[in-house]
Amino acid sequence: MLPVKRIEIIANYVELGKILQGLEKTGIEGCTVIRDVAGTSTRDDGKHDLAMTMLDNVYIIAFCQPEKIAIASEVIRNILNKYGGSCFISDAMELRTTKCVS
Amino acid sequence: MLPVKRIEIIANYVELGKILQGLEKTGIEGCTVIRDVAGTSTRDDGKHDLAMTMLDNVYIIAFCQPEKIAIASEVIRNILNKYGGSCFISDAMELRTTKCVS
Amino acid sequence: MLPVKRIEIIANYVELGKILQGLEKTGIEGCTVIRDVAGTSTRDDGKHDLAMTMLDNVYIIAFCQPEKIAIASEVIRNILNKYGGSCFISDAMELRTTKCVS
Amino acid sequence: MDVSLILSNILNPPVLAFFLGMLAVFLKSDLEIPPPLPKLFSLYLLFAIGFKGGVELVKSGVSQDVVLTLLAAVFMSIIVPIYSFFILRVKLDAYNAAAIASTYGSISAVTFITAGSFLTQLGISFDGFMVAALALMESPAIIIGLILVNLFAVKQEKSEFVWKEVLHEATLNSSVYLLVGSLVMGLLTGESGWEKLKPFTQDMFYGVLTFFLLDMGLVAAKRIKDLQKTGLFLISFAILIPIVNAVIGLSIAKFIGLQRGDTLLFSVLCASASYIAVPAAMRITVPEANPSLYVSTALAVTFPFNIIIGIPLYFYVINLFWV
Amino acid sequence: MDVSLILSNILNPPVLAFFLGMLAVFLKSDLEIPPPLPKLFSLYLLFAIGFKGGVELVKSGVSQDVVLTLLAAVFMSIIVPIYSFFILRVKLDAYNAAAIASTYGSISAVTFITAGSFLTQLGISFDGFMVAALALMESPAIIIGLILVNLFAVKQEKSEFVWKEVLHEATLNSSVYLLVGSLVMGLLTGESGWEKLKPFTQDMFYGVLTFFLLDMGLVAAKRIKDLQKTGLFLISFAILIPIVNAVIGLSIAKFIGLQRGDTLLFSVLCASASYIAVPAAMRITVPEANPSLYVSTALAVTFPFNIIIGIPLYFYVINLFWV
Amino acid sequence: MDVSLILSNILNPPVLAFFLGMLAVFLKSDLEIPPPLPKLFSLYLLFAIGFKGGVELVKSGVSQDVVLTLLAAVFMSIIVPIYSFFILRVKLDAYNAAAIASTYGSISAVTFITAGSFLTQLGISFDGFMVAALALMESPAIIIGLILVNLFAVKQEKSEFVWKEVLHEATLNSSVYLLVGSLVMGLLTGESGWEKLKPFTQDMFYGVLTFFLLDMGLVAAKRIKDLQKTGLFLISFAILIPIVNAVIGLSIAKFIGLQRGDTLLFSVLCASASYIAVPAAMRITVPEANPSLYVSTALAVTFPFNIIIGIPLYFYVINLFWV
Ligand SMILES: Nc1ncnc2c1ncn2[C@@H]1O[C@H](COP(=O)(O)O)[C@@H](O)[C@H]1O
Ligand SMILES: Nc1ncnc2c1ncn2[C@@H]1O[C@H](COP(=O)(O)O)[C@@H](O)[C@H]1O
Ligand SMILES: Nc1ncnc2c1ncn2[C@@H]1O[C@H](COP(=O)(O)O)[C@@H](O)[C@H]1O
Ligand code: NA
Ligand code: NA
Ligand code: NA
Repeated sequence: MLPVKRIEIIANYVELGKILQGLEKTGIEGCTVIRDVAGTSTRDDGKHDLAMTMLDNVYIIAFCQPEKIAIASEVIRNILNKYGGSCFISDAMELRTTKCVS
Repeated sequence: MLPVKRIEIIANYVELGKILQGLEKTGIEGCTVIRDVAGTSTRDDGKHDLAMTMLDNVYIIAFCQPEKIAIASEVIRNILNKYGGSCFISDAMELRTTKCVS
Repeated sequence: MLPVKRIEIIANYVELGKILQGLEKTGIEGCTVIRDVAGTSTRDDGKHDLAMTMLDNVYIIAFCQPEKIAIASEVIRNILNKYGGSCFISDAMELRTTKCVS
Repeated sequence: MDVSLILSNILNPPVLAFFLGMLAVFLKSDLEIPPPLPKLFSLYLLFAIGFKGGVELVKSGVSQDVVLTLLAAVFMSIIVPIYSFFILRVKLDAYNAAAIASTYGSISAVTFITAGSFLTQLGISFDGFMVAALALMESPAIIIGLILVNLFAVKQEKSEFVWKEVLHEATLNSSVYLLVGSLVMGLLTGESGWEKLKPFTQDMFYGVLTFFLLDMGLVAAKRIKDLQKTGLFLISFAILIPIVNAVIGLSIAKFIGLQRGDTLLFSVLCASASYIAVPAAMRITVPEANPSLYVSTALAVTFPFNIIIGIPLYFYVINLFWV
Repeated sequence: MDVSLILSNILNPPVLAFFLGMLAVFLKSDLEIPPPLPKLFSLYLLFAIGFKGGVELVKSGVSQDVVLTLLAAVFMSIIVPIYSFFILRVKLDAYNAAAIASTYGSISAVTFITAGSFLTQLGISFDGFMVAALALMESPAIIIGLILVNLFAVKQEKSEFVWKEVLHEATLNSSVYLLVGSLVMGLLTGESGWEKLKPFTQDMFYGVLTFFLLDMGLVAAKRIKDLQKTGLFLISFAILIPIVNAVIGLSIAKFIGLQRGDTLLFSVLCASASYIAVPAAMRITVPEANPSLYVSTALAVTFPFNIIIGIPLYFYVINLFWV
Repeated sequence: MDVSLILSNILNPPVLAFFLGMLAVFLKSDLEIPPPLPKLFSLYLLFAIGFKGGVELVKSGVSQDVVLTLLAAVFMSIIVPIYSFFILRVKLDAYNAAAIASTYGSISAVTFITAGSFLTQLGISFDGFMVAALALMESPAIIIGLILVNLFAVKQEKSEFVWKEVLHEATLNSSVYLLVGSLVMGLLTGESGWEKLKPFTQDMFYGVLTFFLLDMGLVAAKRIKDLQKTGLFLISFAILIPIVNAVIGLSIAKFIGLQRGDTLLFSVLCASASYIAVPAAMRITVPEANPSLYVSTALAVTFPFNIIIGIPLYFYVINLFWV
């Protein structure tokens, strides 16, 4: 088993494309996208986001090698600072199968 | 990057309102809700829950400051003890953007 | 609060049945399934998976006792080696309610 | 009993679709109606029958028949859970007995709708106010269930809070709300609204019902495995009590002088059990009860029984009475 | 003003469904149209009106009326955000003023569709080219909003990149794209395509609109709480500016000689505000603006106002003019 | 070749919607049909053609034509993957060759349906039993694929387990199951069931097909990028083999004396390639094969080719033969 980092990003649907591009640019090629998640946030406007079924959020999960975190954070921070959204990073282990993140 | 706690709650759709209220009461204002998740559980009745498309579960993820965990656990435990559902807590780091959980 | 392991598996929808059976065989009875997640992967074919709405992935989350990880990894690895898909393992704490994973 | 009645019920696209769904599970086919589409279908069906009921109510007006039927409806949904409770207490604890009793006191809208399409096929008419009876019969059983628990089970918690919550759930859950709401919409817009919505609410109805019953077949079949734990007592209860309720129902209908079509619908309301609204409420009212008992019996036994055998059976008995 | 006009607007299944949705939120019922179904309904409605517009345009041909109407449409969607901006600057900063101004310069397709069904109910015809006007009026306001921000707000970032992105969003967002695409499909297939799609795009239309407005009622009511933070100034703006825009719109329509039905639709286009396309674009154009201001005013004030009072009101005024 | 045939195929709402979907991807519009709606549409289309086929089969009865057609269908779905395999082995390894061969031996229901709507537009009839041929042609190619792998590739695993699983997948996957199930429903309910479901399964058909092809356009266009890795050999194969298969198909149809409409459908069945059922089975049968090869060729080359050029082309050739 191999240590990896889990990057979780929650952002508005309209930013999905930009975030996926950002991840790819930093060499993070695997990721999973959950659509139509609802949410509330501490930001002023998000308090009733559950109401906006038309502009739902997406939840993006990407596992990557720990070395890539530094540069990935930079790229993601730039995108989220501009358009809003949250990002959290944590530790995990990858179960090695025939194909792995590294 | 700032250490935070990830709270994951899986519960029946009918309890969503109560859980969101509970979280808000303890000062946890940001959270993300994934609807229509299916599940099995060790409890007697849950074994074939995948069959019940009408009473699907929700998956709630909230990242919060570590200090809030103690009181939040209390509140969530009370709700889940009464209505069922599971809650798991783990560590994560928040990527600081213009708006953060703390 | 009790230490548990979080197992996250992302695989194609057609393998869901086999993975659930595999988990059950190793004594992991609780799990949550999120359907219709999209994804890209480093494997050749997955690059444009976002396009294949008909063969979407599932995201399976199971929290289990740490002792079960060894045997569970074995079983999951066998399935994923054959059919593809990724698996990640991390640490969490369970909030003890009336019913718990152990 | 007349086999041709059962056949004419079964050789019906919606009922055949129900079989097709069950068979898919038994053969382990991966057929599924992906969520949230079953929810959409059920919203559609509730809206369509509510709206049609409202439109017809505005045409017929509120006669004595209407008032008597609604009173009978409330009466049955109060009395059924009470006697069911005492029957169930023979083998079960108070929590589970109360939960199952509530389930059988309430109704299943899909069973009602299938009975309606059975009548349509035979060319027998029924009245719009039966939809009002349907709406009225969903909730009282939930409240009776709560009373039963408070009377016969030892509860430590303060029940005031629960009362408020259960009352809210009983009267404002989405299916009651949509049914009543669309009935009122039908009342307000009448014939002119009907004309415009007809291609949607009337012409699509049969097809959507077919797809919905396909999904119900899948769901019911998956629940059948749960019946192992349920035991023979509950399975017999789940087949016999609908017949008992239907017979009481049709006697009352005969007594208050309903026409044949309405009588079948009233019997079916009495005979059917809820597998959505009540289970949701019971998780709040009696978390001590085991959902696999009350959901599985209603969904995997009573629902298929009514859909396949119950409806033609009750109608056969009605025809005996009416001659 | 004629009360019967308001009533004949309200006693309409779609508008009643809007009320039903709002009421569900106020009564805390758990009614919901689960995602992504509202998206499907909105795709359907856009496709249906686009296709019908195209088919009718091919029948009528491109007359002088068409050209004048389209010019007027572009003119209004440029001029409305400009004067709105200066009105809003009285109380708001440049970012928020620009975002709200754009919102009101653009249009709400559902308001347009509801006005169309209001006309159909009264038996008043309107032309296919109004759909082209609808499509044309979505985007210019977004571009004007970007210009306003660049002129009147201090932005540190290089705006070239934003320009490209905003232009793309403005012209190729899914609702403009589908509307224009289905209009072209209508143009190309004409009467023969219409015959085949009619049961789907025409007969279902009213029912889907009813369900969609049910969802809009839920969404609008949930947004109403946001209005506390919005302040009286913005709420008054959200009611008064549509009236102003509608009156300007109908004057122009009178001037270029449109018929009554088209005039109502044109006024409604001017009066309505966007709550989907523009908010999505504004998150890119002016991330500094607070979305709860521009979404809530458009969705929780202006949209219900237009649906319930605005449409019959504008029509009443038009009738005064036309006599 | 007659250009008007191609035009009358293209100027058809479903085919235009396919273009609209592809164009949306090329222009980077954010148009999408959110999941799980495409799944609903495909369930609907399968149900509708299966049910209609069953109803018509009960009217026509099982003649010699029917038996011969079904035999020819099975024959083609066995023979096509075998000769395709040897052609593909020229450039590819045994795993990928077997997977792609299976893909082309099986069929695409949507291509069949589009051909049906092409015939309807031209006013040419076809028979209900063609749907039975469609159902029969889905699975054999999967089994042939498994045999080819076992004969020509070195597999270390015990294949017994795989055999059982692949047979299950081949015969009970949801599309075959629903198609056969609805065909049987049509057989059992006949004309009376048809009357009731007609507004749903017939009148909506064209509209749902239009929306489904809109989504297929999006999906196919997104796959086009994959073709870079695919190489010229496979792309040529994906265009030429359908033509070869269609010609063999129409010769057989001529030989057994089918009428014109049925001949086109039979050719299209032979010419089309599966992009759902077979890829799902191939992940189990030959995990060693690269899905981007067999999915992309079937979806991004052969499917659009058949929809746009293939159908009118085959029909043109048929008309030459039939004169
Ligand atoms: N603390 C949090 N925990 C979980 N999800 C969050 C949290 N904060 C924000 N979110 C999600 O991120 C979305 C965007 O938040 P924001 O960028 O603050 O508007 C919200 O709608 C939530 O779905
Ligand atoms: N160990 C677990 N890991 C992941 N999900 C679980 C686990 N246990 C329960 N769940 C989820 O929680 C839901 C409710 O469980 P319960 O409260 O036990 O009925 C189940 O349907 C599952 O979706
Ligand atoms: N590094 C990763 N992080 C998150 N999800 C991944 C990752 N790699 C693969 N996935 C998901 O797993 C699916 C199957 O991947 P694969 O088995 O590589 O074809 C992909 O479509 C993604 O949804
Ligand atoms: Na009952
Ligand atoms: Na406007
Ligand atoms: Na073929």
